Amino acid sequence: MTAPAPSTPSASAGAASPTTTTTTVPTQRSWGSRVISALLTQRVVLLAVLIVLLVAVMTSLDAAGALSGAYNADYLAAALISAVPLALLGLAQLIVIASGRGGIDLSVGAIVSLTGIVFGYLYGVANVPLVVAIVLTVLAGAVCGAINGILVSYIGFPALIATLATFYMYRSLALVLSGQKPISSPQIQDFYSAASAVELPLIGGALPLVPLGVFTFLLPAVVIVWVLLNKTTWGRRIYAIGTNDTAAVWAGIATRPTRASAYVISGAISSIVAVYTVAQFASARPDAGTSGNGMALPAITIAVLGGVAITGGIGRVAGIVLATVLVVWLNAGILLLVPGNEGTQMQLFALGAVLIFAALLNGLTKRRFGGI
Amino acid sequence: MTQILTRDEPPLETAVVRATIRRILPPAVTGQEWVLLGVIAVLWVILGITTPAFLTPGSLQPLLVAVSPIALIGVGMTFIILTGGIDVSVGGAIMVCAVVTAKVMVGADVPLVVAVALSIAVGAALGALNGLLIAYGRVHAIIITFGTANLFQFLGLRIFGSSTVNGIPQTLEVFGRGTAGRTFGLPHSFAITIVVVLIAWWYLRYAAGGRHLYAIGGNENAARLAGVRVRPRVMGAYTITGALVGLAACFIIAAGTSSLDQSVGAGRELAVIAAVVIGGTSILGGRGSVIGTLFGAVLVQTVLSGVTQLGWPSQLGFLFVGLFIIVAVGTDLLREKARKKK
Amino acid sequence: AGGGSTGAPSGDAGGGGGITVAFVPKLQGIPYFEAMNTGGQAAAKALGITWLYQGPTTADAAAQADIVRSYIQQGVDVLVVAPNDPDSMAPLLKEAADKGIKVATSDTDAPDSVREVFVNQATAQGIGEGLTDALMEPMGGKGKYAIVSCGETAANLNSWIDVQKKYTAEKYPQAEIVDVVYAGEDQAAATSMATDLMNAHPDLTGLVGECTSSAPGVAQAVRDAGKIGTVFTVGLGTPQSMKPYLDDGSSSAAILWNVENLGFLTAWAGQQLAEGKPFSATNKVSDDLPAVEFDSASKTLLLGPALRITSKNVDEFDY
Amino acid sequence: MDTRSDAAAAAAAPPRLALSGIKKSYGGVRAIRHADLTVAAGEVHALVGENGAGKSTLIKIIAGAERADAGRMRFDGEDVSISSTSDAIALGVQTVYQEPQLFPELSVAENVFVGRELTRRGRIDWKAEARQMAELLATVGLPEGLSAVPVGQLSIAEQQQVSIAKSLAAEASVLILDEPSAILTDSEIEVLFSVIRRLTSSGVSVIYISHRLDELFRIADTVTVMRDGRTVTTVPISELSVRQIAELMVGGLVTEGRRERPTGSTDTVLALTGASSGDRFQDVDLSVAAGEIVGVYGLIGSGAGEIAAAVYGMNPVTEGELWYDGAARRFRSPRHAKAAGISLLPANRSAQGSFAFQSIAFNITIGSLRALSRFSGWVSARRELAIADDMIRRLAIKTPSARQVISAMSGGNAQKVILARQLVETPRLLVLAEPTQGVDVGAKEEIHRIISQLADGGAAVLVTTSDLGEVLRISDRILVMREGRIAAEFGPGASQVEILAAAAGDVVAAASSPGDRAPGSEGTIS
Ligand SMILES: Nc1ncnc2c1ncn2[C@@H]1O[C@H](COP(=O)(O)OP(=O)(O)OP(=O)(O)O)[C@@H](O)[C@H]1O
Ligand SMILES: Nc1ncnc2c1ncn2[C@@H]1O[C@H](COP(=O)(O)OP(=O)(O)OP(=O)(O)O)[C@@H](O)[C@H]1O
Ligand SMILES: [Mg+2]
Ligand SMILES: [Mg+2]
Repeated sequence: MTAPAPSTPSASAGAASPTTTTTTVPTQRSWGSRVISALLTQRVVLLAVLIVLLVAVMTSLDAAGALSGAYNADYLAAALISAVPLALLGLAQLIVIASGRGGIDLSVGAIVSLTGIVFGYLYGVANVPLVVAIVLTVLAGAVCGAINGILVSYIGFPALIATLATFYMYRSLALVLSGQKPISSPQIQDFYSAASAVELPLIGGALPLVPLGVFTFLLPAVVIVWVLLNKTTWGRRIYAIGTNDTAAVWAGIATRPTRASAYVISGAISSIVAVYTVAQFASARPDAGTSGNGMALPAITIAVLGGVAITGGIGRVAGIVLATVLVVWLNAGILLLVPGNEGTQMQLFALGAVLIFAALLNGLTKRRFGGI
Repeated sequence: MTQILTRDEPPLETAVVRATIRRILPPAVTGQEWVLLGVIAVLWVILGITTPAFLTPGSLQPLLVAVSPIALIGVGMTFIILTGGIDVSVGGAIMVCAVVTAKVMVGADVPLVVAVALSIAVGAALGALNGLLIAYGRVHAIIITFGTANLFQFLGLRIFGSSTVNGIPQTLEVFGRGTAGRTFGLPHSFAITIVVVLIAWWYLRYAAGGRHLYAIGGNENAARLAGVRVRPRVMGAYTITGALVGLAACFIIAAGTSSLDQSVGAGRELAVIAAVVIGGTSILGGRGSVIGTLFGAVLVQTVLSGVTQLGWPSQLGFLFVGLFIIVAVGTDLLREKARKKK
Repeated sequence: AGGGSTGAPSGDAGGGGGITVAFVPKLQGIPYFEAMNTGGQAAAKALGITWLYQGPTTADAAAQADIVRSYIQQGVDVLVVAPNDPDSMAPLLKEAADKGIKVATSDTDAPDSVREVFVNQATAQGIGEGLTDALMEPMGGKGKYAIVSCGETAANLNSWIDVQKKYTAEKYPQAEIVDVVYAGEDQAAATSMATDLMNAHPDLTGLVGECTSSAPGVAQAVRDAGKIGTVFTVGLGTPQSMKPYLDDGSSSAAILWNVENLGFLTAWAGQQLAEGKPFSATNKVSDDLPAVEFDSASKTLLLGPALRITSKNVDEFDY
Repeated sequence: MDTRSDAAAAAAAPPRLALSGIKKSYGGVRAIRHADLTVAAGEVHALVGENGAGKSTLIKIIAGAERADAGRMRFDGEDVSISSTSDAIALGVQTVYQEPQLFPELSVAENVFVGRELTRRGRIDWKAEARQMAELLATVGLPEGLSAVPVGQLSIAEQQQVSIAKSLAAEASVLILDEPSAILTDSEIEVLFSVIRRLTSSGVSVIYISHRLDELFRIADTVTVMRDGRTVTTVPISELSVRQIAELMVGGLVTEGRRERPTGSTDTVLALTGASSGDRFQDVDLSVAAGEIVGVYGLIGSGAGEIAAAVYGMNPVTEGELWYDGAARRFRSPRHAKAAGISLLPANRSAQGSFAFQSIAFNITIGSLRALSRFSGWVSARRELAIADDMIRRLAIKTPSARQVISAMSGGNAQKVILARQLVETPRLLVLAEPTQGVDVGAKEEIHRIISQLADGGAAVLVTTSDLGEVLRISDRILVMREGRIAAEFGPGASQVEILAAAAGDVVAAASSPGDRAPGSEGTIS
């Protein structure tokens, strides 16, 4: 039933000419202007440039003797350890925010706290074998996420409200269940040394010492989430419901289970962060994900900086990774550049400024270049 | 120019017209507010029976003092959320206002009125910055205010200068602390809050500007097309919130001790948002009320106080706060669904 | 792995003398740690060393770890930490030690770490008993009291509370702890919780503010309720923040130690470590600290007994 | 002054509104290349043109919703610059936009007065508003009790009437109506016309945009034709015929007329017997055989579109039966209908069809994710591109690449992309709701050709449409819906008059009643 398009009078007369001019513009543009437009409209490109810029500036400051320590590969590699939980939770936010309808998960930090206690209890107190304990912990995280998912997807709560409520509840439960005491039994201590003893053959003397967690937790998670979002029909459905929920229904997509599953995955990722945190800190703390400003707000900040559109349907794994690296290396650099308390205060300023700058830049260019 | 409809006929004040007026007036008190009032009443009765001290002035006065800053900022936050926005930077803004106020009171020894006015001005300036970026920057409010939250915290910490402010004079007592802060037993901070809530209620119900907030939240583009000046209105909502944050910062200093440290304001943004959504304001914009917000704040504080007074582990309090959010918003959702079905 | 891990002390860290001692507090900007900083700086001047100080803006283990990592990168000679989470700090301290940095803890210990010394302000026993005794004095050794603590998980606060519970039960059988509540680092929350406690227990006659934010909070609550003289409070508060309450009697006493001296001792201990000098059983540190004891079994330097600050001696401290 | 010089002054009076040399681009899209428009006081000025010709953009510039890049605007002879909607409103420009611009949570009364609340001493004068509302609602033909109802609870046609009421509430010198009639019933249009006549007689100028060319002859004085971002001509409407206008719009000859195709088999794929769906439609009997195109014609709100939704599982069939492939079925959701081999092209492209900032390939394949994978759940980029490229070729979609985002496409091409989505897994039953709404003549013709080809290939096709030309052109059989019921059924040779009469409720004029239907349309259900 293939047939060549009949040339209709209307198509030939006027309408065809604007079509050709608009569509051919990008290919005709100079290399330079294409780079600028990519920089302004594609967050990943902007972030990559910012990272290069940061490293270049810091290295030259270093060479000029303005830093109190060397801003070298070893330091940057070591700093990546704080990227692990941040990027993981950033990925969790990516999934829920991309799923649309105002998706967001404020409860991730509380799930880290709660499932960390679950893991600490299972592995550290009840002597459950490690693999079983991890599986059960992830299951617990998935259940926490499923509660969010049901509230949001099936009952119709705005995600901000549902996860604010469960944030309060999970945080409270973590404290009550643990008797507000960290679990730091010998097993947990051993878990720490076991985790740190496994040397990857890859990281020998030649390469900077990248923290193990980057390979054992972050890299697999990044790959899995990337595959899920880009290579599976589930990922297609997530982007579809996030872009246009109504159209997704008309296209025959089961929107409710799909949206709920985004929160389930977010909860599961949070519980993996919980296990990681227990390993990193050699103790299961009931406030692991909620102390200070908590883990949720930084994770959302990372997601937004990484180019995830708060309106849903837009966001890439690479954006999350690059945003995390930028923030972590920026923070690490500031500590060497600015001594004393001003250093840590300056980190807040830098984060706020970068976030607003990136958001405003996109806001301004979106209309001109139609970017994301 | 021509008048489309003839308007110079004598006004016919029929019963039909009067009935219509009553119906097109937005309801003074919504269903959600009655429900909250009922829940609060039930809680107070239960707590009054189980812990005899609950319904005494010594218990209720501090409760109302604690409610005031949350409800006060909640009024502004309601305006913001009505327009479809949100402000997660109020915690940082509280810190800035509080430290500025405390420092001038201790260092420059200025009179109370000046200090309070300064606090309000600083808050309004911070709010205006938010409003400017949101209304003119074409970026979603949650992103901007995440950013400014960090900037405000930075600013606050710099002004604190790595120390606490000690020896804050007791002049702020007038906002509700001790006998000097009460008239006929009512803490002044709460009285001020009530006045602000009533003004805001009036504004949202009767003033064109107030109705415009609902319109903007309902359909921003349509509001623009109808000639509503959207950007100044949005900016106004954030600026007013900032000003209320400034006043609330004074309440918070007054409710604290004679020293102020950098933890002031931390986590307040979530408490305020919780009060607003429990109060029945739709996070999607276009629907909500300030009376609901006041009740929401009272409910949250009642739960937290109640848990402590019952002798339950204090960390259980927030479990109940979470549950109340789910129940309050859930019933609202279900009522909405039932209404849509009809 | 490249150049950063030479282990040799690099002189460019900070401006002053040859030895660099870096101290990472739990949290910046609170009088307690800032007073330690003051003491440390005084010591730097007196001893001819360089003192570095940088704290996180929230009491958060991960943020603290970033700072520790940057000090390792700066190649300081001695790294002293007051860990928010002792267990999580241990691996980082080991990393520092592996790079040739001398490591120590101060204020809060990381017992299972490689730290070479813990600079202890007072024993948990000393603080817990000090608080209890200070409160029991005005309460007459009997009656009900409650504790307003801060972070639910703060290990040192919890260990003091344990001591208080045990010690009260043993020494003051007629006294009873009716509740322990947690207000976080929020003074206003501490005040309102203290108020709630007084309402819930009308026969309450004592309140303990377990940390520097809740100590003035509970006193303020008593003052507001007009119960000065009926309900007595003590707390672990810094002198200047407690002064108004000590003066009007809403607080009977603050239990603390000379925090500036603690900072001084920390800096001194750092210098000893860097120079490889062992600690003796009793050390003369300065005129203010003529005889600091060292327990070689637990590798702990002890500042001395806890201090009871009252309206009489509060003006001796300017923090 | 004597009366003669008065009349001379009136004749020489400048036009109410005069635009010249208007240009407007969106990024690279030149929405208006060059537009001139002169509207006299008290006239009804029709603005016509293909989809995308730039009509809405032009009136948005007058209304202050958009700013022109270049050009001059004069009002009663004075140069004006309109930079916001409030500027335009201050000049007396009132606008009813193509999509109703209303506030769902606010009451009808509030909607009407938003932006120009009647206030007394700073507070809204609810009394005065209520009084005016009573009048306004009567004027546009809505019940008075509607004042207090939140607009979100109204039907789309009622919302359109509220929009009109809104534009009448203020003092106006120019009233702009952008396709107001598209979703109104005939009687509602009559009310609208009488309002327009009253306004023009008191000197208000009306700019009226519509695709229903025939109705222009009943209301308009002058017509301006736009093509490809330019104003082509302005003439008194009495000098033109419908056909001439259409030719000016497309810049060539219009080819109309039914495409001849073989009649379908008797193998019934879909049948509704006595089917009802709540109060959406009642007691509907219809059947579609393989290879047959059945058109359901009805004005918006008649229930035609609701039948499509019910067949596709969006709304439940509450009474009667839905037979599919000989078995009584109840599809609980589009997913279930799809699984059975039914595809549906939704009526509202932007809301129900398009995934705006996703690629064309994404948009084409999203309805058939299973086809993308060798292993279930997996997406093969190669297959995805192969499917998309095949569809782009088959439907002659104009795009440089399947990776382009759909939001950058023209209306007709975007519609083809969404149609392509329905064809990836060759459907047994294809339901098309308003398949060419908002699509211009050229693309319309192509889409009609594609539909015929699909039926030739053996698919059963059910088209619901409010476009009379379309239903006449493509259907093998035509059902006419009115007020939720089937009013009449016609064979392919039916005349426009018969169908319109049936749709409007003139049963006598209808050629055949539902009772004596062509044999074979019922009996095959076992
Ligand atoms: N919202 C939009 N954003 C960006 N570009 C657009 C948008 N809408 C249309 N365009 C572009 O404007 C040009 C003209 O669009 P128009 O709708 O007039 O197309 P057309 O020639 O009528 O095509 P068709 O016959 O398929 O409807 C096209 O190149 C299209 O890609
Ligand atoms: N906001 C926009 N961004 C980009 N292109 C736009 C925008 N609005 C309109 N266009 C493009 O401008 C051109 C003119 O559109 P306009 O809406 O004025 O057409 P129209 O004549 O009203 O069509 P219709 O009959 O379908 O309503 C089209 O190509 C359209 O795609
Ligand atoms: Mg077109
Ligand atoms: Mg249009």
